[in-house]
Amino acid sequence: MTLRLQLAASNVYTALMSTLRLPGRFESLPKIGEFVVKAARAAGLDERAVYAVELAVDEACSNIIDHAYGGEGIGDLECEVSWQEDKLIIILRDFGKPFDPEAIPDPKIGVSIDELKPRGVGFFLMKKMMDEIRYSYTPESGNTLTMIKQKLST
Amino acid sequence: MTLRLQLAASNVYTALMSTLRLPGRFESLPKIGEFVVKAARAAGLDERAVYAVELAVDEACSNIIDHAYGGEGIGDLECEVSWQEDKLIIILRDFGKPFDPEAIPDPKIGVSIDELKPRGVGFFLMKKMMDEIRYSYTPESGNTLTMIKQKLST
Amino acid sequence: MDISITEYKRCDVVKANGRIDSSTAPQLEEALNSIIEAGRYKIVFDMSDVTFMSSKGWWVLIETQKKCKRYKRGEIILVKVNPNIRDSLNLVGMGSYFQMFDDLTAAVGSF
Amino acid sequence: MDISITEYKRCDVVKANGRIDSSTAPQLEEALNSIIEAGRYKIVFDMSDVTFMSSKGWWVLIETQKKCKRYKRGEIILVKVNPNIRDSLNLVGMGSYFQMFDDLTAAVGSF
Ligand SMILES: Nc1ncnc2c1ncn2[C@@H]1O[C@H](COP(=O)(O)OP(=O)(O)O)[C@@H](O)[C@H]1O
Ligand SMILES: Nc1ncnc2c1ncn2[C@@H]1O[C@H](COP(=O)(O)OP(=O)(O)O)[C@@H](O)[C@H]1O
Repeated sequence: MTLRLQLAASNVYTALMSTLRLPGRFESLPKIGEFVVKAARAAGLDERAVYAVELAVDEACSNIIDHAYGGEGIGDLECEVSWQEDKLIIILRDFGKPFDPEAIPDPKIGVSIDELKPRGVGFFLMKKMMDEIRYSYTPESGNTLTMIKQKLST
Repeated sequence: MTLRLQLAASNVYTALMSTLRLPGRFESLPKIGEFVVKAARAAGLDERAVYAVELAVDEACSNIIDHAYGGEGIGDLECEVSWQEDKLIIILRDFGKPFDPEAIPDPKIGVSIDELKPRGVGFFLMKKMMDEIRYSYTPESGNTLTMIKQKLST
Repeated sequence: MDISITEYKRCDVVKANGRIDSSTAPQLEEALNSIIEAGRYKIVFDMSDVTFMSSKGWWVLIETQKKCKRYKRGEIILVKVNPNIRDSLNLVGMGSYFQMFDDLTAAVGSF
Repeated sequence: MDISITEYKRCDVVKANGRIDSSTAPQLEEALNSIIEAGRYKIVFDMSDVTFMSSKGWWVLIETQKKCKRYKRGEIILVKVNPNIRDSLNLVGMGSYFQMFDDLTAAVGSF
């Protein structure tokens, strides 16, 4: 298991930045969840916002494994958290295939259950849960998804 | 409400004898229950035996109201507890009509539910719950039911 | 003694607390009869908070059981019977007339 | 994640704990499918110990609901849904596909 922690977990509360790198497998998700929950609490987010961050990050990482890598065990997942006075910033990096976030349609809401197509709510949730989402790709640094949660967000 | 306590309830733990007199009404039963439970605990009975005493006394008092007095509010019920090193003695007194304990048949056990006649287990229970039961009647002192629970009874 | 009745799709849950003796048994009887009179014969009696029960209470349960089981239309099930109450019921052979469950959900789920 | 299934007369209660995410949702799917494959379509999902649920878990519940409701043969009911999970389900309009109960006994009793 690849696990690189730039700053030990116990230091997370005084750190300005902390990074966790894990194999792109679903079993890494609880570890990444724990890591961002700690960071979100350290940033002073309330428990509702902490859950929002945990959910958005989980959906994003699951998408990376499913869509960017196209399966488990293909490449690593890197999660970097950093915080500023008023916000928590989470950066997810992978080296899978790039995508166009603008091309992902929002899911239909309010349809009958039989009309629901499985999939297609993860990205919508990420946008709803976070205050800001940015995506960029370069061949050198791969896919970079930046998600920002304001401390005083509603 | 007639309530005569020869020794205050808080003294019950050092008392050798304590008496409670209440109107012969069903609403007196919880008070008598509380009184004998305290006495049984003070006597050092285990919780199983304490429950046995509470149940036997409740059945006996209920019978006095139902059968000796033939109804509620006719006469008083007196409950005297006293304890000796190895046993708790409970004496119930009433001035209703006397009865012959020998003439009360034991209930049938193991019959089908439809063959069960309502009533007729209270006296059986009293005998089962206590180690000894004595009954006497004199016109001066009325009906006296003495029930004894040994501390080391099984 | 407080008595509550919760009506579920297939059964009613009756819950009482404290002492069931000659003074409170009629209250229990009334509650159980109100269910039977409504044509409902599947009853769960949640006894988790019943600390004492004299034979007057038992007769109420026996009469209810008879009415419920008539025409095989139902049954009263007892839940979380205090061990002292259970022992005294068994002493006179009355424990055998009732199914006893330790779990309320399981009792409701049995109907 | 641990999953238990308790079979009652009219319904099955499924209980899971911890996180339901992409790694554990398949386990939940398997448990729910095993009930449906046994020809039982009335399911209570006790979520009192589920602390996290991603959309992968929700899809499992949606697919289960579709199968259970087909031919009006049943339904999956959710019990004690953590408020965070409930909020996120509602955010995408998925909360409306499920009855949610706060009490396990009431959910079992509703079948
Ligand atoms: N990290 C990613 N890399 C490549 N494609 C993605 C990524 N995230 C999302 N997508 C595309 O957007 C679609 C919608 O994603 P999402 O809303 O998360 O739902 P789901 O993953 O359940 O399909 C996906 O089916 C996929 O085509
Ligand atoms: N204290 C009493 N005074 C007069 N008769 C009594 C007394 N206790 C019991 N009996 C008689 O014995 C019968 C059986 O009593 P018991 O076993 O307690 O059942 P129940 O009171 O339910 O009938 C009563 O029906 C009554 O005829």
